Amino acid sequence: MSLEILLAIAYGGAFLTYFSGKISQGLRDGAAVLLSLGTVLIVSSFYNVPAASVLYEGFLGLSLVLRMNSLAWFFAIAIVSFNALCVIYSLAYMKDRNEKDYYYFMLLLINAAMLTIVLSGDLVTFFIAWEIMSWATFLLISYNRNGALQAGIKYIVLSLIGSMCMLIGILSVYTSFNTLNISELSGQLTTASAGYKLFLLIIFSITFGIKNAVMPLHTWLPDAYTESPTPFSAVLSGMLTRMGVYGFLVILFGIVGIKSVLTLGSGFISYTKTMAWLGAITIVIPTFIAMLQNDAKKLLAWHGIGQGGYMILGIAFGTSLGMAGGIFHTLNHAIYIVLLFLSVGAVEYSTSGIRDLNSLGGLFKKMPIAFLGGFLGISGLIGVPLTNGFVSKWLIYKTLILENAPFLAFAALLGTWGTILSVYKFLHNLYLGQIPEKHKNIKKTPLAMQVPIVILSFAIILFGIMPGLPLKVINSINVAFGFSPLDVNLWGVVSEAGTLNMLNIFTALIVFGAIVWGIFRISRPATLTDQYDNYAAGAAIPKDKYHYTVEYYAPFYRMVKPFLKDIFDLLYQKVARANDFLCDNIRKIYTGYVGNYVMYIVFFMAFLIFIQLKWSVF
Amino acid sequence: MNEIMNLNPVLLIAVPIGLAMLVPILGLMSSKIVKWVPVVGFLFNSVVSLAVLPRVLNQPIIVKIAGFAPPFGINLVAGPVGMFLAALIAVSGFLVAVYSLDYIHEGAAEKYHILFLLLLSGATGVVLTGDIFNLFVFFEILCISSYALVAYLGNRSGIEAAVKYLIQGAIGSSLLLIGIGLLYGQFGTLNMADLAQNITSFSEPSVFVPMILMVTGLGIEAAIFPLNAWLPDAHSSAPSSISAVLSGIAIEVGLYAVIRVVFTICHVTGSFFVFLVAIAVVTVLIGEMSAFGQKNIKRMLAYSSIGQIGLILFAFSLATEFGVSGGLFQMLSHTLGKVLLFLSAGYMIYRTGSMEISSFEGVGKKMPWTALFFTIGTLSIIGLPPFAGFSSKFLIIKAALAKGDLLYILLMGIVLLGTVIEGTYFFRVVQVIYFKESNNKTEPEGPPVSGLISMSVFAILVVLIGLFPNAILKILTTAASELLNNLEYIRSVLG
Amino acid sequence: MKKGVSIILLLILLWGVVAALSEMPFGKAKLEVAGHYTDYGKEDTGAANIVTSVVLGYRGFDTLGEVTVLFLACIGLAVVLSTLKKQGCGARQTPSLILNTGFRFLFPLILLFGTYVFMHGHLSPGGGFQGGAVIASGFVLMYLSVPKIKRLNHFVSTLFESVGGLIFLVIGLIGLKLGSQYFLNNFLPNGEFNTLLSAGIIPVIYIAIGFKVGSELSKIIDVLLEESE
Amino acid sequence: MIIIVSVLIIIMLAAAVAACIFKDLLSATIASCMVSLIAAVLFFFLQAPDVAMAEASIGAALVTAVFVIAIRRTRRYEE
Repeated sequence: MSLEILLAIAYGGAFLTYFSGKISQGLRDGAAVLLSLGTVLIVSSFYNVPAASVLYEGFLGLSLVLRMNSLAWFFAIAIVSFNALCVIYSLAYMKDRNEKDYYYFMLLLINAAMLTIVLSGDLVTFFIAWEIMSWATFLLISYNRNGALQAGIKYIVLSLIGSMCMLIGILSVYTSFNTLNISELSGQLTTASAGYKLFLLIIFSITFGIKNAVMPLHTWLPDAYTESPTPFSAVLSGMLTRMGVYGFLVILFGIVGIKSVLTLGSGFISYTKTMAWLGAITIVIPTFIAMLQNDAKKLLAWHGIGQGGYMILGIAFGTSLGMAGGIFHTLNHAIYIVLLFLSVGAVEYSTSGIRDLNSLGGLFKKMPIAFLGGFLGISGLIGVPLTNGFVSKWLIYKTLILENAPFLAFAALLGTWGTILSVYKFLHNLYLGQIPEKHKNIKKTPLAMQVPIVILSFAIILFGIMPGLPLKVINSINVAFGFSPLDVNLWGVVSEAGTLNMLNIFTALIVFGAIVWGIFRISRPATLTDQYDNYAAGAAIPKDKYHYTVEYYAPFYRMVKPFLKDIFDLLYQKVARANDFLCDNIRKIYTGYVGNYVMYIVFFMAFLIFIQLKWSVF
Repeated sequence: MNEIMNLNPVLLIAVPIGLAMLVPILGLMSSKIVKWVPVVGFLFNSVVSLAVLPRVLNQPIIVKIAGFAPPFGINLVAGPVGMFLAALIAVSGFLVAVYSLDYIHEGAAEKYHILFLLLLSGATGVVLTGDIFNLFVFFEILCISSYALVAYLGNRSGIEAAVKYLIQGAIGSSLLLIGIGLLYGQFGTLNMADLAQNITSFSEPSVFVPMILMVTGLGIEAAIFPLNAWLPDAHSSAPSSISAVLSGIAIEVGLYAVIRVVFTICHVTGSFFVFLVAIAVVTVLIGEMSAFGQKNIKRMLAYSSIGQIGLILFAFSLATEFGVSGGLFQMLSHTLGKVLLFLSAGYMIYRTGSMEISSFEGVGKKMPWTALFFTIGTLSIIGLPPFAGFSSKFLIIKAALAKGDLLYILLMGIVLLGTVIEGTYFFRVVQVIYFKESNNKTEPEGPPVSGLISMSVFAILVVLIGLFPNAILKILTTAASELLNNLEYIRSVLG
Repeated sequence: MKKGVSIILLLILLWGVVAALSEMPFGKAKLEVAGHYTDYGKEDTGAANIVTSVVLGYRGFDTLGEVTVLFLACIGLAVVLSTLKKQGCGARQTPSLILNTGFRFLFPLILLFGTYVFMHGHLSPGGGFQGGAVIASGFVLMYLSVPKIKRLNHFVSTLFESVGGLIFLVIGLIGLKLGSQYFLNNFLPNGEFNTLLSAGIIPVIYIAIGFKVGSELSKIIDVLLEESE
Repeated sequence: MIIIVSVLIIIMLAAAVAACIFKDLLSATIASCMVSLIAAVLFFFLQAPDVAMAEASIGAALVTAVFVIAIRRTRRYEE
């Protein structure tokens, strides 16, 4: 099985799905599921099988190359797996929507484009796939109409800025080194001057920073995540946004080489320091902004930004431990954020589109599977031991400690505290507490939604207890980038900063859990009281207002809200308005009066003739 | 096949003119066949030009009219540039003619077809001729027919736009004529190669002043920044098929003429190119920013053409082989993309009865194909892969970076900013088309078959060229060396 | 203010043109091409009138373009005027008797003169354009002096117009096929110099152009007047 | 000879200026007709009879006629 065939199936599958939808709905659904599962199988067959092939000889004088290595495989398998889960999930979620052919087509097209990005062996292929991904994503974000339109425009504008930067970067590399093949470039860039490397890094960082929503460039993300159809929000948050991390890995480690990156600048002016601090800011601020959100998806979206910061923090130091942490966190983040989006989607589906945290609650009994997903998801997000998030965060913390960066470590810790607060609100307001009257008879969660949630929940536990499974692959990535390999076993990592053995923790926790359980058994069992069974001085209680999921953390809000404005978003809005104003006024040079136009013409000539005759400038 | 390959390129001009003159007689006999005349004419042109094109890549064909040797008689130079543009004109002309079969159904249709034929034969003449006065004559044919076509719909705005266009165009033509006259007085010859041979330095006032007059005169048609005020009005008031041709072909032919004067005749070097680059960047910004707030789809597309022309001029003004071939590629992709946009917008306007973008809500559902074609055109114009626009933008940026000068990199950054603005407003239209529901629940009604055929061919071309740019690139590299190397040009014409 | 700026700009332009003209070799025999025309024009084209030898011989292709421009102008005018709403205008005065009588006497002479001019384009000053214009001015006179406007026969004028242009082109294309593969090549014998039947295809083309230009220019006047009825 | 030409040129210039100044468009047209006519004569003096003929018939006759018809359809006086 060659890489071309894989891509042909991925792209062809998208078109096939679209056209089979014109024939019958069932055929389309079947095709979508089978094709995405097929790609999972094919990609998994590439495990430890490096491959390379030339996709297109001589596109504008370049060869478009594909290659499969451990890094590509790691990202590829994640992409296709999450995609397959989301497709399965969509079967139920999108059932009552219109234009499903279009939806599946775009979903599979984006999947194919992401696959091409990670498989691309040269920067042109990378760019082409990147662009296809960008516009296809735009077309799918806008799918929900109304508010989604604004979100789509925001996304595509930032995306275009990013891709223009990348285009400049790529072509400047091309003009300097006359090749765009990533493996060929890696050797050559060491000779380049520091200024040039910095230029390249900055220009690529803008691109990937936009995609990965690093703090000042994050503004597209909350809207885009919130307004997309939920399964697509999952794809968007899971791997699509993390293409930015992939890009960082390729440019930092694959092309420029970490040794040269570390030498760029010193102190706070150094590239890696700046990046790490941006990562830290990205962790802290969005996490606290997330706490203020009342829209379940928006809350998750802000966490999506915040978690991206951990990945940046991990890879910024360029140590093998940090790399492992960053990459592993990318995967872990994808697992739990997808899971969370899917469980929110299940709630949304059951309550016909409500995801306002103030008007939900107590869905635990009605939707146990969704609750399971939500619970394990937030556990992973916080980084509770025995969930996958713990391991990667541990690696990142260790890196920070080893690198002697206490402030960054504190920032990361602060982020975790904020996460705990905000995701508890999330879990509580959705599933715990009492169920509002109007949600008493909600739709059951369909099987197609339950399956992905269960699989992902399982994965969280699996990677939490046996982190060695993915870490082995990540280790081989590390080796490929020229780092010293970590000492990885199935249960954890042995490193100079201490040993992580999940088996021990597992055992300890089991024992601890048993004790807690025993104490609970002995104590008096809790009794359930009806929501309205309380004393209200004889007054009738307004049923929807008097609900304790409303205004969660209200005092805390009042305290922090003034400090947590999204100033960057406001700034961008200002820029956009200024641009509108400028554009409207620029147009006024076309006055509509022909005398002025003639004047322009005469002026043009007179200007040129004058400066030439007077000063002979040309 | 061999027969066709050996046909004389003069037929590309003579046959459409002849057909145009035949139209009134045919019109006396039957009004039905008249609309097929442009189709036949440009089908012939497409076949001939595409067949001759490979032949001229090695050696340009010098056509001596009436058998007089170049400096004395008029000659056509069917070199790579000329034939490439002639083929582009012929193919787009053919497809637009097919589109017009059903689209033009009101007004003086017979005259429309005559003017359409003459417009494009004038354009073909401009790109093929090797004589500066002959260029002027064909330029006049091009301009006059476009004045008339802008007024074709006969509404008030159309007439007004046509009059404005006429005034500025007439000024341009007279400037061009004065410039030609000054050069003729100076060097006693009208042949471009001969002029190029005689002109040693463009910075002498005796060459510079005529050059500026000519560049301004031609620049008005080419819509370079301070000279392009006629364009938005004219392009938005014409029938859509004509807007397509004006935006996609006429201004590019004007730009070709500017480039011919600058590169081949005057052999400009050095700092004048910096001036041109600056003008190009301003053109891009002004065009894109003016398009940004437009509510009227055709005005928006027209302003976007200004931006694109700026980009093409930018590429040419780099004056390197990469830049020029990138510019020619951008001409190709702009023609295909912009014509496709205008044609699809034409039927959207026709069916919704309004040029306001907001009235296109729900078009994506009612006219799926037209909307799809519009989207493909949009993506190509913005320069996103895998469409034709990407390859050209890629080449242009590459050329600018290959200059290795910080100035060019910065200017190119500004140009790319223009691209971002362009992307924004185009994507907004796409959203309106696809993602807004209309209140108006009329029955879906797509364009007729002729329109669909021509639009789909354009769309296919956009995608194919985007996927396989190399075939084109080979032609363009030869063409670029023809434009840059005027000694070679002089040698091949004067022998 | 605006006027001042305009004057300054125009003065700069004037400066430029003067600077360009100052190096112009007035009165010197530097014009290589023109010298060639006067020296070899007779042999090359067989026309006694050198202007004609340039207009239809050396630069015949331009002439084709110019004929097309005229054709275009006529069509364009018709397009613009046909779309405009008809509007009334001042009453027409009846032409005086003198004008009318003068017209009757002059009209055939003008036509005859016009015909002479384009028939002898290759021998004496004038040619198709001038002849056609003269003919058209005869028609202008007709419109001015006939009490009730007689309309131009649409069929005939269209026929003249198209056939005139087509003859020019077809002759050009025949030249491409016969002889040495040149468009507009003179494939007819040059004949005896300075006689009516000489200079090969030139008189034929000039006759075609004469008819074409005459009918076109008359038509322009006709179209303009028609709309103002 | 030179005197005749000079006088003609002066008249021609005067006519051209008058054509610009006149508010009555009909008079302006006649003045521009005069410019063409004198130009035709001057062309003839400059030994360009072909051009003179064209200038006389087109510039003096036809263009004037077109202008007059156009004025008849619009207003006679410039504002």
